[in-house]
Amino acid sequence: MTALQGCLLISALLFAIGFAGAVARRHAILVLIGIELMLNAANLNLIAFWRFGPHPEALTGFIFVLFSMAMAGAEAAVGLALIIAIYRHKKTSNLDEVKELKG
Amino acid sequence: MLGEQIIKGMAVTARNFFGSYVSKERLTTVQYPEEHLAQKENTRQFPFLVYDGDDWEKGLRCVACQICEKECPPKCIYIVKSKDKKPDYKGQPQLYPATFDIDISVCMSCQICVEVCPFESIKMDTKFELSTADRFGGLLLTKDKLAKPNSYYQEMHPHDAADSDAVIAAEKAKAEAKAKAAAEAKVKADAEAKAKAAAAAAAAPIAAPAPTPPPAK
Amino acid sequence: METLEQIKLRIESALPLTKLDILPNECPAGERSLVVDASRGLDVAKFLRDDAQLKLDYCSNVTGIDWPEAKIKTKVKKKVVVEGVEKEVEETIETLRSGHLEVVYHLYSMELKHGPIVLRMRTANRTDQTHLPSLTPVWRGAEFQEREIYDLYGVIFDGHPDLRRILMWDEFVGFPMRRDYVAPDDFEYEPTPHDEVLVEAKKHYPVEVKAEVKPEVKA
Amino acid sequence: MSPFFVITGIVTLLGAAFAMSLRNLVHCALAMAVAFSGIAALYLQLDAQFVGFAEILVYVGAIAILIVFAILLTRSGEAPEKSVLTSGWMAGIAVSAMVFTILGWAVLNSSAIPKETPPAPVATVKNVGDALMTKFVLPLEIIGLVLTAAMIGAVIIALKEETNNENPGRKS
Amino acid sequence: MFDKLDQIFVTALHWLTGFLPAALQPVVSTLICIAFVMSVFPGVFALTTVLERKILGRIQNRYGPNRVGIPFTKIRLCGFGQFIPDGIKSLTKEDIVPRAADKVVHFLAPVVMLIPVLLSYSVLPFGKNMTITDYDAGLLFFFAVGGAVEVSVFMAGWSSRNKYSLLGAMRAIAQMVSYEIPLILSAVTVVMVVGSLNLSQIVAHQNQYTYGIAHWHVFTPWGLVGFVLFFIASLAESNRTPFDLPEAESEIIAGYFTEYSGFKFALFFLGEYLGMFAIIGLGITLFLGGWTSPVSFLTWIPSYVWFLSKLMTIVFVFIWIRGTLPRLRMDQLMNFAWKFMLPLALINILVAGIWHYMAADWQRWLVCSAIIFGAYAILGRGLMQNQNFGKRIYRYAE
Amino acid sequence: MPPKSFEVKPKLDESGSSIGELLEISMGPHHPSTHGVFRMDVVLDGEKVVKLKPVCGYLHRNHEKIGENISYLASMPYTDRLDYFCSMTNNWAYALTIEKLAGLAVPERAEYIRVIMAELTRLQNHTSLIGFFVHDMGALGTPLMYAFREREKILDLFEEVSGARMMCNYMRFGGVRVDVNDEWLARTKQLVANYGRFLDEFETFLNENEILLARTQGVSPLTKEQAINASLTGPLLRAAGVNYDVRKVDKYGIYSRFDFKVPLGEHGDLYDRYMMRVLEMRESIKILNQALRDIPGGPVMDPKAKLRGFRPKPGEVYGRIESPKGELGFYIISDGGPNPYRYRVRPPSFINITILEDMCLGHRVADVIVILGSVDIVLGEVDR
Repeated sequence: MTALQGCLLISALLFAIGFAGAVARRHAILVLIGIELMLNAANLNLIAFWRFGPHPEALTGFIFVLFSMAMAGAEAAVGLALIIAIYRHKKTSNLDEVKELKG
Repeated sequence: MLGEQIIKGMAVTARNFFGSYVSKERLTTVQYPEEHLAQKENTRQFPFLVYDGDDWEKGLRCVACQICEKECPPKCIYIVKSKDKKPDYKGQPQLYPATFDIDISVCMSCQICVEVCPFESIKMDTKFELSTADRFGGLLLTKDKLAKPNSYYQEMHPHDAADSDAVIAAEKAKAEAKAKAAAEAKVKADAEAKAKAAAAAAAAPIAAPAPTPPPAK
Repeated sequence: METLEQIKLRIESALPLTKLDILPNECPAGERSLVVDASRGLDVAKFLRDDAQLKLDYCSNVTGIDWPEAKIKTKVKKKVVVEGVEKEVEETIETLRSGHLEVVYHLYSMELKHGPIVLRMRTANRTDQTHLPSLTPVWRGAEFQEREIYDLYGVIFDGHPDLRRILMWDEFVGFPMRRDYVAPDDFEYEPTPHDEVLVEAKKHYPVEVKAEVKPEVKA
Repeated sequence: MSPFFVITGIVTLLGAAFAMSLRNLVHCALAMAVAFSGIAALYLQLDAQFVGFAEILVYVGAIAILIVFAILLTRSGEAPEKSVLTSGWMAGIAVSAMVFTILGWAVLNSSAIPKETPPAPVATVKNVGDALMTKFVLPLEIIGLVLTAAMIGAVIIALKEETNNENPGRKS
Repeated sequence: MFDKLDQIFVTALHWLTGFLPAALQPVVSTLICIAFVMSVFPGVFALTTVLERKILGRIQNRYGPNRVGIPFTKIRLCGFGQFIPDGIKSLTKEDIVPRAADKVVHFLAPVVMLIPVLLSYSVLPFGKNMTITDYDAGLLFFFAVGGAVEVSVFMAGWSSRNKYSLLGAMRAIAQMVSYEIPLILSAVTVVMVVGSLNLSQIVAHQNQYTYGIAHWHVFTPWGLVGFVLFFIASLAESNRTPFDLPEAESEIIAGYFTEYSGFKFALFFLGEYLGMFAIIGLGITLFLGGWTSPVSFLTWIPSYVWFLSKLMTIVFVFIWIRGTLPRLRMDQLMNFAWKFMLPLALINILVAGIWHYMAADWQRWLVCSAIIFGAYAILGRGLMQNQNFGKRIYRYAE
Repeated sequence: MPPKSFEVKPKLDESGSSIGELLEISMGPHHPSTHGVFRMDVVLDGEKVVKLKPVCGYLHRNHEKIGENISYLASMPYTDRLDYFCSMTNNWAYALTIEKLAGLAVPERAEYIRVIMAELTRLQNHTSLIGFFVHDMGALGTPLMYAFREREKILDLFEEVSGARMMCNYMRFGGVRVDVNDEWLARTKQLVANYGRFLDEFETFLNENEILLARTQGVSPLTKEQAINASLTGPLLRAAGVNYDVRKVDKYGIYSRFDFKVPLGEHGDLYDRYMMRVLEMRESIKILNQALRDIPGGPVMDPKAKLRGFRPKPGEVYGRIESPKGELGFYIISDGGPNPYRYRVRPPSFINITILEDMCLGHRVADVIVILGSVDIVLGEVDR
């Protein structure tokens, strides 16, 4: 098994864990954490392919990861803000209880 | 301008920082076990009993009148009167305290006992290093621990002691004169006027700081 | 400032049906007080605060006093004709004073800088009718002091916003400032050698307490 | 593949697994921080220093804190009494297991995977900066815009509706 | 001769590792460096605890610790032995963990605090050629690991299950996150001018002399403002007065370490102080020329002496401030960070840019100083006048 | 009636659901800065106070009951322990009340000594209060230490005269216990002369410090009406702008002879309360200078007064003075016996915290401590 394959396997497992958590857990914040984990899995993929790819000097994967992190930050901020807003309104952050888009 | 006054404040603390190295006025700390503050004459800590002469048991001025026991705000004085009587400095037979205890874990050093005592027998000590490992027994001062000679009192509170000695000397002189007069009156009925004059002369305040001699007998 | 009699008259004219008494005071300072019927207390208080000549806007001190039932001996001089001669004889009359709790308000005016007017209210008895109107709505400063009186004397102030014990703990039973209050027998053991405390404490410690060092009595 | 790499990978995966399976949310968040640190360590081993540091700065320093804050603000710090799983959790896990199987199979059997490891690339800060300012300047600007928008949006969403109870002092 | 003294540690390290096979050399070298950091800085910490108490004492017109010296002798060393009994005391004290506490997290929190703090020392240049790992992105590394401290603060506050701890942790996190922004922004000016995130290069950039005076960044308008901002932000980052709200003892007992005692408390204490040294070290590196000497004729003094003396000077100023100022309130703290420091830091970045592109003569001094002074005056006045703070005049009644 | 147990109801909006997340914390009785064993049940919304209930009584020893069970004289040392910062003024208030009750006159010299002692007490109380106040704001003891350094000098003077630094037990019905000598007066003059310099330094240090301004100005403002209605007294009242100083109103003792002014605040906020103390200290120095200049010779005790077997005639009296913390009053009912029938203390600290909740509502938890500090309470007096 090459290093790239190792990275990809780790990344795949990380993605699966994140996905399982995001789907199976009730709490909104945990869903967010799951999504973050999936994003990180993707980032790991990008870095691995950048490192072991044919043109690492182009820095494409590298820069892409930076952008992806920025997006993840934005996503987390907005997502958590939403969770807090919903909590204020409904006094819960369990997704089972937050089904309607109506206040 | 923002920050100006903060800088000023920091200048003040800097002045104090350096000042503490040069000025005694600023660094007022006394390094306690090695150095002591000068003892102030009026300082009061806990009461003690004054005695005259060398033998504390004989010379104790206290007559167990129990006024201090009654007036003591926290009720820390405990007195048991004696059964028999003992002559006091005036030569009159008086009761004396069979037990005189002060619980200084209760005492609040208010000096009321001193003020109400008509016999100049209870005074305030200035000793303050009284810590003990025995919380109950060690802080209960019995008669023998309380008794201090008059010379000790004079050393501690020279001014007060002088006053108190003067009072005692005056009373003693008065009493002696009275006794003398009475004795003479028995013998010589006609020397009444003379005796009175003597008594008046003796009753004048004698400012003698020297300790009064213990009553003979 | 007006005299107490004038104030009394003005209150009686402004608030009819109000019973007021003036309590004499023999001490040199002679601060006499106004005894107000409990039912009219609040109205009188409002009057005193709002009246333009008095403006007693400042309630300095609120005190409770316990007057247990007591026989009061008063000496009265009487002229008696004894054997044809008129003689002045002192006679002691015993009256039975019914027990009550009393609340005293010392009122000042901050604006006009005069005072004090002493206002008293009495409860009907000391056991079950210990209600008095609270003057906290008139003077906020009475809030804690009335709570204290409730705590220590057991006067219940109707209309008080927050009548709880303040100095004693909530579970405490009894009113310690009443004159017939007996301190509970719960002394802690502490070998202070001469106190009755020790005697009391020993009852609560069945285990043999070590013999204290009894000072030897020196003859 | 060095043993160190394997260990880091295992730590990362364990962190992630705990983050998704612990009952107490704060523990989950802390486990997540561990997972992110592990990923940062993986980046370092893949010669991506800058990204590794950025990962710690962004994920551990910012997002983990943000999540923790959200947990405190929504009072979710205590482990819930009820079940923490959704009704369809079994299906979810099955799907994710399937995803992993397929991905793993693809990774292990792909022919596109280059067999030889190229020499370590140079990704100095200077290079990254140059790349960001030249080739990727447009995405960078857009990211900046997006971040600003997200920040403003988050603030507006989470802003407390001002109730009119702003009167210090009791009405007396 | 002086050069040799300057390089004595570097030479010693090379000499020591020279005996080993080449494969082991980097590992051993790293271990020695770790041992160096782990021994020197806790030593400085021990010294500082005594020094702080002595200085505070003198500021408050007291002696401060002045008794403990060498045991069984009369030698008192002015009380500088105080840290030994303090240390023994904290090591032997009972370690109390609240029953309701989350035991694992409660235990881990001080450890998690110490690790990033110690890590951050790995990029600081303590002297000439004395950087442990000369990362290309050293500054980024420093800020990245610094961010992890917040996690430990949260862990401590949350796991104690104490409301004061929780309040303290919330305050600490809010404060650290807010002040990290001016901290980084004020460092950005240096990065802009130097053109590198590498701390050694930043020092090297300042190691030039004109008329015998070093090119320290603090000697420029933007550098001065940057330094002041960095200084204030580092006060806040290390939770020092007047920004010691997270552990404001008069308000919330001891903040997030209310429930810590004994060794764990000592670890927190150590972590706080090491964090403070690290951030001061960074400030020195960025603005005060790192290990360089301020004037060219003093360059013979070994570089690490310069570094350490600068460090201790700033620590002294920290203590001095601690002995002087009252504490800010939470909302004022935030106002100060967001309404004063952040705008000023942004303006400072602009000024640094202007400085960089203007010709090197008196005009750029004038322009830059004017912009900064104006911004400072306006922002400062805005901060005070929005809330109507100011002097008052009182009337008297006869 | 069973006591209502203390319960904190969460703030509710119209629909009945609670607004925000409330955190109830119990500040005290072992909180580092509640100035003793005092407790506040504080409900916080974030850091904002939405409810605050003071809880006191931890130091309760039923001072009044003790006073009713011991003789008039024996209560004097107990008054020291009311407000243990200002035992001299406590003594004076009690002595004044009993003098009113028994009709005793006080010799001229004793009156001057009393004024000197009271003003020195005011100086040391206000100095240390300012120290505590800034310490509560987090100034780590520096102002406090300066304050205590100066306070010690005054306490030294007290010790020299009365024998104790804090529990002076100095005044008696109809005078003072011991006379002061000329050397003491000279040293007091010296101290008063130096005090102004100390105050100058202190004021440069703090008065306009930006952080102090930010922490105090506009915090916890009180209106005149609120202050009067809540029976606030002392600097707290004058900070709200009410011109009421018992020294001026009652002119007890010989205060009518001195030329001094009463500083008045305008906003009633923390800064005004702080400044009231500073300015009052300046006025106290003025009074002290006049008193030390004018002090006559003569006896210090009323010859009619007696120590043993003091039994005033039946009657009741309320006497009050302006203690550093506010109006300190004693209300005594005598039934002719050796012990008072009713012995009541009007403690300024206790009554001044009546509207502590109103002062704190809407402010931050950090302000609560400072507000409590500005009220200047001493638990010995609050709980009695």
